[in-house]
Order: sequence, then structure tokens, then C-alpha cells
Amino acid sequence: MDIIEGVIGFIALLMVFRIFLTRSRARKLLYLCCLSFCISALIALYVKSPMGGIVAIIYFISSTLTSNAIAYTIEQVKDIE
Amino acid sequence: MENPVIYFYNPTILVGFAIGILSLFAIGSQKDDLHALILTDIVECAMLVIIAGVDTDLAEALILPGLVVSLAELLAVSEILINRKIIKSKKPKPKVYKLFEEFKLPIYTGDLKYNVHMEVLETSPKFFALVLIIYGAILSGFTGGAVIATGLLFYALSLRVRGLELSEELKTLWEGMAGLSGIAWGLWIIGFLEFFLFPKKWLLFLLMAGLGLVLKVGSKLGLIGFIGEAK
Amino acid sequence: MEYIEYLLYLGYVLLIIGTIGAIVGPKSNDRFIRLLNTEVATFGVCFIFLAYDEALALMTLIAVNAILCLILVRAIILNAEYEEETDTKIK
Amino acid sequence: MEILLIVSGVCCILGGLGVILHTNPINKIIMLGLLNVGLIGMIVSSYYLDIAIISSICEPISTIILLLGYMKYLTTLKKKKKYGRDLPILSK
Repeated sequence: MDIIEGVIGFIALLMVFRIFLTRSRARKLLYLCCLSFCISALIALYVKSPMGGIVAIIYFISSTLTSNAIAYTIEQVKDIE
Repeated sequence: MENPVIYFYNPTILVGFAIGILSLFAIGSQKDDLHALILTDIVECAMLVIIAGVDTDLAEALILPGLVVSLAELLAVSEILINRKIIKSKKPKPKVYKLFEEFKLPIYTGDLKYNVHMEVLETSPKFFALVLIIYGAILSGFTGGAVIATGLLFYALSLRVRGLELSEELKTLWEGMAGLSGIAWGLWIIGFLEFFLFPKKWLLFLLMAGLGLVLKVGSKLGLIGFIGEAK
Repeated sequence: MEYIEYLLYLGYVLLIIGTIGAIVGPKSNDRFIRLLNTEVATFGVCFIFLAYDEALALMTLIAVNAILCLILVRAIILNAEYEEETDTKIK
Repeated sequence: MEILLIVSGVCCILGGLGVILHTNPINKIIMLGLLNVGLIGMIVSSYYLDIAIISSICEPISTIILLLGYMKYLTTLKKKKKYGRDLPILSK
């Protein structure tokens, strides 16, 4: 169990630093997606009860919506700027 | 003996005072009105932090109405600023005001690249509004009112962004909620008063006061523009 | 370090960063950028509420913050739409 | 210390610095999402699960409002600039 949490935590830390360091906007969005998947897994592993599963599911759905909206805006605004 | 300033005051209260004084200086040297309005937000943060640093149950009871009152205050000041700007400008004032008209997507004038609506706004708002309204009805009081208002406003916004009309049922529902506001206020006062007069039946009066506050706060957000969309 | 102290110092850092950024941040003459900078200070308030165990206040603050965004963004858009006429009048 | 605590603490500090230091509003909004991830992680690690549900539902709402506002603001500014360049030529 501990190994799984360690691997996921390492991937999450790597993604946080890559979000902060890259310049391209599309790559930032991609890494944000990956980070939210990692956090959702960590939540489900941290809370050991069925309620934790519900919270992880709701967080997963709403983070997908956020990245969808940001992707739409990036493509539309590219010309104007 | 440690430093007397830290001995008398909590560090939270010190941070709150520092932020408040800094942002008040910034407001004083600002010339534009809207910048000052945005900086007022930080003064509100400083107020909340100072109250929270007291750390008793009374602090939590003071924060809840403070949040709602500051929301209403910012709403009123922003309306005044917008109206003054409209009167000053040469453009004629629009005769018919529609709720959230200014958020409509600019794809109709050909400014944007692709002729597509944002996909999230077509599928998600019904789900969000349903979940938020049911959840807010379970939590009553100020908290439930704020949660319900968030769901209703997001649903209305998503309809208007796609260029659709608000349906008649929704308008009637909202107007009915605004009309219930006076009754809800009476319910809250009666519940709060009887709570001291007849302490034996406390559960009934507690529920009455909570229900009154939910309706009151949830309908207060109809103040944005004319909710009835006057003809 | 204790868990509560960790939360408290995180809240102080976010509050101070947000305030300084909103007053003298890079390109903070633009209204939209200044609005985005003030959001950081709001998150600092969230952390301090979490550290002092005020659950109901935290829930209300999160719900109210979304509506506050709506009001301020609306004021900024309408102001930008009607502003140009007054500028030319001054010239 | 727990892993969730460390990850969300790093998220918060880097997100707060990133919102201030970037100058393009879309980059700022992405960084605001990063800050929000940290907040939800912190709330879950102190076992307030009902607040975590409310927070994760209200996050896309405020993000969508900010994005719509930015699109409208940008097109308004662009129109104004086009119109504003014409005016001095006419006045000459």
C-alpha cells in the first residue's frame, strides 16, 4: 500500500514542477489534467471509507469540466492575441 | 520575557492589521473608481481574518452575516458605478435590459475563430443546479442560502450565454421566491423570539428560523439587475 | 512541525503574497489582472478558517466567492464597454 | 508526514507564486486551478468531506465565469482599439 502512494505522490510532485516551469500553455493544461488524476487517486487511498470514494468521484468529474472549458478558450483566443 | 507585542496579540490579528493598513493606503492613492472597488475586497479579507483570530463560537456567528452583508454591499456599489458610467457616455441607454446580456458569447459578430459553443455549458448546468439546490436545502441557514443562490445563478447564466431565452417557469419561480422574502423575514423573527419565550419546544422554532433564513438569503441574489426583466 | 501550524503559516504566506501582488504586482494596471491577484488573498482566508476549525464559515465563504466573481467580472465588462466615449470627451 | 499533505502544500505555494508572476490571464487561471487543487487536498486531509464536495463543485463554476469574462473583455478591447485609431485621423 505504501509503495503505491509513494509512486503516485512522486508523479504528482513531478507534474507540479513541470506546470510551473514550462512556457507553452497547452502543455500546462495537459500537466494539470494529469495532476488532478493523481490527487483523485490519493484522496481515495487516504480516506479509507465509502465516503472517500464519493468525494473522489465528484472531484474527478468536476476537474474534467474545468480542463474542458480552459481548452476551448485557449483555441478560440489564440488568434485575437 | 518575550516581545510584548506578540504577548498581547495573536499573530493572526497582527497579519490582519498589516493587510488592512496596506490595502487602505493603496485605496487612498488610487484614482480610478473600479480599482478602488476591487481593492475593497482585500479589506474585507482583513476584516474576516481579524474576527477569526478571536477563536470562539461567537466569532463564527459573526462571520456568517458579515459575509452576506459584504456581498450585498459590493453588489450595490458596483451597480452605482455602472449606472454612472452609462449616464456619462454618449451611447443611448438600452431600453430593455436582459439578465446577463453582457456575457453572451461573441461568436455572433465573427470575432472568434470557430463557430462553436462551449460544450460544457450545454450539458453540465442542469446537473450542477440540481445537486446544489438539494444540498443547500439540507444545510439550512446562511450557508444553504448561498449554495442555492450559486446553483440558480449558474443555470440562468448558462442559458443566457448560449443566446436562449429564460423560460417563463423559471422567471415565475424566481419572482415567487422574491415575493416570499417578506414572509420569510417574519418567520425568522417569530422563530427567534419564541425561542426565548417557550424554551421547551426549541426544535420547532429552530427549524422555523433556519427555513426563513434559507428563503431570505437565496432570494436576495435576485438583486442583480432587474430580475423581472421590465418591459 | 504540527499540522495546525503548517496550515496557519501557509495561510499567512498566501495572504501576504496576494496583498502585495494586488497592490504592486507586474502589470497590475489592468483591471482583470488585479482581480485575479486578489483571489490569492481569498484562498489565504480559506486556510486560516480551516486552521481555526470554523467549518460553516468556510463553506459559506467558498459559495459566496463564486458569486462575488460574477459581480466583479460583470462590473469590469460593462465598464470597458462604456468607457471609450468618456475618454474621447476629455481629449 | 503524509504524502497528501506534502503534495498539496507544494501545490499551494507554487500556485500562489505563479498567479502573481505570470502576466497572461489564461496562464493565471491555470495557476488558480493549481491553487484550488491544493486547497481541496488540505480539506480532505483534515477529514472535512462535506466541505470538499462543495468546494469541488464550486470550482468549475468560478473558472467558467472568469473565462467567459476574459473572452468578452478581450473582444471589447480589440473593437475599441480599432475604433480608437480611426478617430484621431478624422479629427485631423
